[in-house]
Amino acid sequence: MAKTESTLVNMLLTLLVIAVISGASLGYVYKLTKAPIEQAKAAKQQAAIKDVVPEFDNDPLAEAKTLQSEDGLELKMFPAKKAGELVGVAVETLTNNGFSGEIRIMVGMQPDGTIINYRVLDHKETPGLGSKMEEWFRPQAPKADATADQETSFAKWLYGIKASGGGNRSIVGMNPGKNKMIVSKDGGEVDAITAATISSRAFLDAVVRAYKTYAKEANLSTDAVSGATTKEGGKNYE
Amino acid sequence: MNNWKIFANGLLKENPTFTLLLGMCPTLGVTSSAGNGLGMGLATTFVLVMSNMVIALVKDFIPDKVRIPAFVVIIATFVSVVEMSMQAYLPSLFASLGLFIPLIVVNCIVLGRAEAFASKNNPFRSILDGLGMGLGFSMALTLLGSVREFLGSGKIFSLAIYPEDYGMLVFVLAPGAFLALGFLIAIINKLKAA
Amino acid sequence: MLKTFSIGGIHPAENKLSAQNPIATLDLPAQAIVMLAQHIGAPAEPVVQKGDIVKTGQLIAKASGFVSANIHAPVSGTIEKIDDVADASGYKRKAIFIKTDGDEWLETIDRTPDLKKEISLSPAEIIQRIADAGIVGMGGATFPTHIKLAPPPGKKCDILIINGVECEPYLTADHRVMLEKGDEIMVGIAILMKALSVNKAIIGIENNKPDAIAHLNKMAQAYQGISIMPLKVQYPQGGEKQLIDACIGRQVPSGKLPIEVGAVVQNIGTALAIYEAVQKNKPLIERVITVTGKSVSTPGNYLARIGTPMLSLIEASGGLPVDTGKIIGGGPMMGKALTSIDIPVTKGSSGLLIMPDREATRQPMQNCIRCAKCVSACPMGLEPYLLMVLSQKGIWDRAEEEKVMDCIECGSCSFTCPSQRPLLDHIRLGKNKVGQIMRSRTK
Amino acid sequence: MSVVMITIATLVVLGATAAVILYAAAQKFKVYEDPRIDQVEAVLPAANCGGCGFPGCRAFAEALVKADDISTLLCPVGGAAVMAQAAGILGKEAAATAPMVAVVRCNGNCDVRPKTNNYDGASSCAIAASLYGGDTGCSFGCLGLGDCVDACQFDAMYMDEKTGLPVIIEDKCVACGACVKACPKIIIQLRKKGPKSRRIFVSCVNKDKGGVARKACEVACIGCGKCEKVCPHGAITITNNLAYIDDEKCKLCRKCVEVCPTNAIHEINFPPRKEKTTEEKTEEAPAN
Amino acid sequence: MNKLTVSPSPHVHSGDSVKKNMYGVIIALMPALLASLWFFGVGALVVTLTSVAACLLFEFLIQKYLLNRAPSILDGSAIITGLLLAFNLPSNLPIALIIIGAAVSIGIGKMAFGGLGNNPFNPALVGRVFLLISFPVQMTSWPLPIASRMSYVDALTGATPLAVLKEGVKSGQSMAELTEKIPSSINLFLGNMGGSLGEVAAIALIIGLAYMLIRRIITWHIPVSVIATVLIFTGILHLVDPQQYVSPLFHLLTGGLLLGAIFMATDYVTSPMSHPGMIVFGVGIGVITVLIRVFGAYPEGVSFAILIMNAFTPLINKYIKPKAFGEVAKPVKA
Amino acid sequence: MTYALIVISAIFVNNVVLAQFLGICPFLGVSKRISTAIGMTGAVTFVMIIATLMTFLLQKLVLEPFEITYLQTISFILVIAALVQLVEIILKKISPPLYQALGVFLPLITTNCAILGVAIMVIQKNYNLVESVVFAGATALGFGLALITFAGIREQLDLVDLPKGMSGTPIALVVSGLLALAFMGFAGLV
Ligand SMILES: Cc1cc2nc3c(=O)[nH]c(=O)nc-3n(C[C@H](O)[C@H](O)[C@H](O)COP(=O)(O)O)c2cc1C
Ligand SMILES: Cc1cc2nc3c(=O)[nH]c(=O)nc-3n(C[C@H](O)[C@H](O)[C@H](O)COP(=O)(O)O)c2cc1C
Ligand SMILES: Cc1cc2nc3c(=O)[nH]c(=O)nc-3n(C[C@H](O)[C@H](O)[C@H](O)COP(=O)(O)O)c2cc1C
Ligand SMILES: Cc1cc2nc3c(=O)[nH]c(=O)nc-3n(C[C@H](O)[C@H](O)[C@H](O)CO)c2cc1C
Ligand code: SF4
Ligand code: SF4
Ligand code: SF4
Ligand code: SF4
Ligand code: FES
Repeated sequence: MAKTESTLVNMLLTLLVIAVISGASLGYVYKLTKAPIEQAKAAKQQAAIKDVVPEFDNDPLAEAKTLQSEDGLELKMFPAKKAGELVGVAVETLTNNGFSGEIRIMVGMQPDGTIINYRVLDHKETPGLGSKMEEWFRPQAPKADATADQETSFAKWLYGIKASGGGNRSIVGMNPGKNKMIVSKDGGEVDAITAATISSRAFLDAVVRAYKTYAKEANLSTDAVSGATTKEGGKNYE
Repeated sequence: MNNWKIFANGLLKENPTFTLLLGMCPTLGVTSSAGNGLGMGLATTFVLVMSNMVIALVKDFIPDKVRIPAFVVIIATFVSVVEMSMQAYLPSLFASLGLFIPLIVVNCIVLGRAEAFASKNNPFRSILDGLGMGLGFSMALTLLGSVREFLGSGKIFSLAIYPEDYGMLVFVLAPGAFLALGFLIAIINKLKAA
Repeated sequence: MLKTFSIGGIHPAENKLSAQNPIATLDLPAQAIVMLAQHIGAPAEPVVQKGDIVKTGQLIAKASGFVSANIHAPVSGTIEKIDDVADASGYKRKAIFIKTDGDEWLETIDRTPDLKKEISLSPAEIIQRIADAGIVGMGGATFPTHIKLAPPPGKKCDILIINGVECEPYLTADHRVMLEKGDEIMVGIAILMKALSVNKAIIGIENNKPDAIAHLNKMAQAYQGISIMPLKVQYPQGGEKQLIDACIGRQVPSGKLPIEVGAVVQNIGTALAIYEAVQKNKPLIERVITVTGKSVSTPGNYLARIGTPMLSLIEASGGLPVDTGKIIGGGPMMGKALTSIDIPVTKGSSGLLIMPDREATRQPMQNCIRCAKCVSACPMGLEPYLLMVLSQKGIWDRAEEEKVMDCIECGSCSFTCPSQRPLLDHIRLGKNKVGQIMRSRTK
Repeated sequence: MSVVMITIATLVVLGATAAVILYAAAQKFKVYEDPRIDQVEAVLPAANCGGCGFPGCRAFAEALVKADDISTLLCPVGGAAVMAQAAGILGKEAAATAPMVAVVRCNGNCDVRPKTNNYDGASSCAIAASLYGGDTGCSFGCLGLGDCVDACQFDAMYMDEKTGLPVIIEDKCVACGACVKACPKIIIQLRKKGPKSRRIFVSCVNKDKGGVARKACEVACIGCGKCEKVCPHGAITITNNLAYIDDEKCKLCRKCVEVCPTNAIHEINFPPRKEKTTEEKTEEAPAN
Repeated sequence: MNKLTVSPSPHVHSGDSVKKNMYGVIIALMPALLASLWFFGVGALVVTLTSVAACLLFEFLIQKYLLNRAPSILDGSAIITGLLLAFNLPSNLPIALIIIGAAVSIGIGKMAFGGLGNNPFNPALVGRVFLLISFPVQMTSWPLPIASRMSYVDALTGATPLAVLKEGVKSGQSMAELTEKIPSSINLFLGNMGGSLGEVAAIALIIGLAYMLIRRIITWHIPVSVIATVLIFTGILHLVDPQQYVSPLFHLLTGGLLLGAIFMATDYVTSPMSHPGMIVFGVGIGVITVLIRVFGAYPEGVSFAILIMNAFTPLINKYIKPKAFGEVAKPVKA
Repeated sequence: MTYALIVISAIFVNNVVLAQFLGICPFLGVSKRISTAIGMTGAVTFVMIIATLMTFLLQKLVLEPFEITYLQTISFILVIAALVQLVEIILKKISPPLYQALGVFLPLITTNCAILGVAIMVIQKNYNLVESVVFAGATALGFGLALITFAGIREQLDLVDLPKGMSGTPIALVVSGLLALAFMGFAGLV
């Protein structure tokens, strides 16, 4: 079959036809996927909320409230209620002090600010270092400690694996209003991730920011917290 | 060339990654784990097969001068389809592949095959070619991803082989990507020569 | 601090074994083999035929072309033949063979030993006399001197520099000439000054020849405008660009001749030859040559006729040592290794260096470790390591950009390289090739 | 407006604008480039060896397109087939070329050409040649340092360790001439490959007088003139004490081979001769 | 008569060799090695021996079995790589990691390019940075000097002065508070502080420098320009705000600055060829070192600075040429 | 955020090639000679700035108002492809020397994912117009920095004898890896 010649009209026509077909199919696919995409986004948020607060029967997404933190960042608060009573809040918080870029965390608190759990939503920290925060600040599964102890001294000599620092890693059960939630290096109560102090500081910064913002909203005391973030004397990351 | 050869060509002889060195960005960018590599590979395969097919179908209607723009639009359409579907149904994979999904558009393999093969062959052969090339690409990405994931964090497809603390972190990061691919190609060249 | 040139340089072991041995006059050879190509430029044309009888000093071959030089009979006798003979490179070249039959000189030559001081000829006559006498640079390059003394139009010479550096290890001929022929040299310099119409001349001498410096200093009192400049010992100070830089601080630009900065450089031996030619009418038929080497039993300096076989020089110094591994015409840095000793003395032969076996061969070459020692050593500010690879890989355009043509082939780079790389071997080839390319471009 | 409509509209507008602008620009800023250059380049072998005398295949393609008469141009790698293709594209006549092959015109191996000194410089024929005549008495012969082998891009040469001479692998040689250019002694020459790859040539380039040459090398051509006399086709000439066989005139009768007192004349790919004992046998009809 | 040897000129050689230079450097490294043995005892010994042995072994294996060349492990360069790799590691680094480092240094840093003379990056530093990025935990735990002489992997650890400083400044402590925590200058000079094996004793490193300068193994250009740049740059910062920026002397004596400037920036293979080029190279190292130390994530930046400037070396070589003869021809009297 | 931080981040810390893996094909492809690397850098800088500008406007003036951001990929690539071709056509005519220097790289640029990548990234990062352009320019310079140093190393490696199996792509990748390793030192600078 002869090829279509390269005249202006032919060229235009071809491109137009292709554009129309492609546009139509794209529009169609868009329509098809629009709902699932939004669902997927919502599901992520909802799952995170579910993870960090006690069981609830309301729709926290519908009751969400946008708050302004002291330093002007926008945080989202999702109240979790059971039978109309507030059983916890999930606060989507963030920090810009990470090793590389923003870190977003969903922090779940009891109404008094005691931390129930957290979930790291988004971060760009180094895999294997900063990324450990996804698990680090939770209570250790007992099994992990056991294997750590079994690490023979030969393996240690050969490879230098240290029993993963037990200590005070977990922030669950702490209350930023009462505990000094900064890394132990800076005089606080939380042990930083080994070799990732920057990420740890940033993480705690975000958690404390969530608390402070929520506390202001709920009129809780913020005395103990005051010093927590001011020590971040370095410089602003992105 | 018989059909099997068309298909196998992309898998081995003209493997886009190891011999043609096309599409290097995703190759290096998403292979921090085997799973990501495979996901990216399959996404690319889909685009390759579909665009090859469509281009082979319509090639005779397209005037020479607008060949490239027309191909690009066709490819971009399929990429957008992949993009949206993945976002809808595989959100976590989409999150880890990030920017590299829309960048399939400029992946030289896709346009390259459209130009070099689909615009000269019938749809069936073009599909086979796309499939061969795509799977070759997927294979390479999965292999590289496995090597990096294994060396870097002691896992393959997230299955722990040895404790993560023993891994060489650098292989998960940018320099490790280059180094791993460099030595992989050297080894493959050596095997081929032998 | 003593002066020296400003870039690079090395200090090889001096080994001036024969410095204290006075110049001895060598017996006439039974047969003189006079090469027709003893200078830079076109070979001379024979003006004699087989069977002719010639007197010492008689013209036997005439300069052919602009850059060329006359050649005279070094002995008296019969022309045996004009035939091919292997030169120092093993290539066959034409030579005139003279069967010696005594030493009967042309009558026009003044053979008295008296010093003749006053210069009666005009500059043009001086240059003509030098051309007639077949004088070429005795410092190694054997460039016909009369051409050098006639600066191209528009260029003006304002200073004459006499090269008494003798920076090559082992060689001592110039040193002895300065000690023994001081007066004649002074007059020779005065003649050169007149020919170039300059009123200043500097004799550059390295500080390892204090006796020569003292001796010439004393003599120079009597001459207007001639001064002695002691220089720090540093190879290749004798290179003319380096010497000009050391003596008067002017640097000859890349690709240019010394006259560009108003200087002309002549060797000590050349000054002596000029004295003899101009004042005594004696053509260039003999020269001083050092025979030396660590195993040579009596190293010495000899006044030998052109055409004398090298073998007789070696015999005069106690014969060829049993451990001879390499024989070099000239010094160890720039001299040429000989394929055999069956070759005659030429106008450019400044020395014969016999190296023992153990020093004759090079060590195996290794990878370049980029230590930059060759770069530091190069007196021209080049990058020898790079020039070598470029000419190895045949990248001639870059070699030209990297100024390969500036290399003076001093060998400092090869000398220093800890990896024993044959830098100059390759660079020289690069120079040849790039030179060819440049010439074909101007054509 | 529905999503689909907006989508289509946007794409159409974008596409149309782009197309119109590009078309207008293409018309306004037209630059002519001969499309045949690409076509010709496509048929060339892309070895970029420079054997054609141009700095690469593309340059050669340009030259072919430009030239009125391409019969003097040749890609030695692709040979006549490729030239015919190129000629087809361009509608010009290609030169009919006889296949050529490189030959080594020196046979002075270590046994017949004794060493007179030890070379100790950089391992390169070009460097040795610019230094001196060589490590044997023959200042014309092969220096054995392998510049030619290094120059051959087609692996068609190797140095024979026993003889110290280069050897050409006929089947691989594409007659690009790189080795000819590389040899500082001009020992290698491209010659007609000949029928059944048979050819005869003088394997020596020594111009010294007979005695001198003979002393330096047992198999040197001494310029005795016997071959010149015996050749019935006038293919042999002797200049500067050296015989040369013109491959245009040589009819491969092999008479010269037998008369050469130093065996300097070589025959290649001929069937082995029947007994070479009697005088008559040598007079036999040429094996052509 | 024997057959004469014929070669192009020159016919004499200085007698210098690769081996002489390399063993010269090894000798120059000895004072620093002794100092680190004194401060870190057993750990230093184990790390150094493992590193050197592993480097030699990998060089041998790769040359013999992968490149099919005659092994030349005794030319000294692999020993230097081993020593300098060890000098850049903490003295409690476990054996397996040292071996990985040596494999990377020799395998990727050097042999992948064909061995001595071909590599664009400093092999020891390639190994070191590879380890640092792969095993940040192990690579940043520093044994205390003297106190932990008799122990190896279980040594007592503490921070390096630079790390103390970086942490301190980040968490907003004043310079006065910090100076209390930092060893005194004289201790820094003698090397009584935490850190990598070879970077602790300034005095020992300077002795090595003097030795190499006297034997003309290296020239002054690179070490001097690196050190001067760091002094000037940090000096300016210190003058601008002494509370925020520590004194230049501190920068000079801590971390790997001297080790890097004297032994690693000077590596022939990976540094520029011309003297002006060497100075540009040195200044570049100085500037990048200070940038990383003061503004970057890492407390120490010498290794990275050298590697980064290694990358620029070919460009420096291409564009910064040695001063050519006749370039600045003095004006001639007309 | 100041522009200086954007610039330092894009050139050193988050270098497109060495940290983000964009534009690897031309990085490996046109890095054999320093001079071509410089030409390529010029071409990329030019196209990247203009392309980012155009796509930014397209995004803000068309895609977002009409809520059709899912057309981002397809419309951006159209704009970039057309732009590159336009530049090529015009350059060829009005300045043959510039075309010789830059134009020959233009076809390579269409399939250079750095261009599209940057166009998409400035949208993701929520930059304003000036920030976007600064970011595009700095990214191109970062590309140039990596490309030119890399070309320098490759030119030097051309003059040495590499092990057989390593020459070509493997060594190029190893050098890139080491370059990336060195550039990690800039981490945290911003
Ligand atoms: C490639 C690389 C990635 C890193 N990523 C992180 C990170 O994600 N988070 C972090 O806090 N530190 C990270 N660091 C380490 C920091 O540079 C810094 O050394 C550390 O955070 C502070 O040290 P410390 O925790 O041992 O006190 C990284 C280091 C490297 C070499
Ligand atoms: C080809 C050539 C041309 C020369 N032309 C002149 C000239 O015109 N005038 C002049 O004074 N010297 C001329 N010279 C001589 C050089 O300046 C110089 O004296 C000679 O090459 C020997 O110097 P050298 O031993 O330092 O190399 C020429 C030399 C050569 C090789
Ligand atoms: C490296 C080098 C070293 C030289 N050494 C000397 C030397 O020691 N003495 C000398 O007279 N000429 C030496 N020359 C030759 C001079 O450059 C120059 O040709 C000579 O002095 C000119 O004088 P002439 O023409 O009278 O020979 C040397 C040349 C070179 C290139
Ligand atoms: C002065 C000098 C410094 C050296 N520095 C180093 C170094 O820092 N790292 C290293 O691996 N090798 C070093 N070497 C050894 C050797 O040059 C190096 O391994 C090469 O880079 C290998 O090609 C040095 C050698 C010398 C002479
Ligand atoms: S021989 Fe040439 S390159 Fe070598 S040092 Fe002398 S002038 Fe420089
Ligand atoms: S002296 Fe030798 S090893 Fe050193 S840079 Fe020059 S060539 Fe290379
Ligand atoms: S042998 Fe000579 S002519 Fe033949 S292919 Fe090789 S280089 Fe070319
Ligand atoms: S034929 Fe020529 S190039 Fe080849 S080895 Fe002999 S001399 Fe060298
Ligand atoms: S895939 Fe990114 S430039 Fe080719």
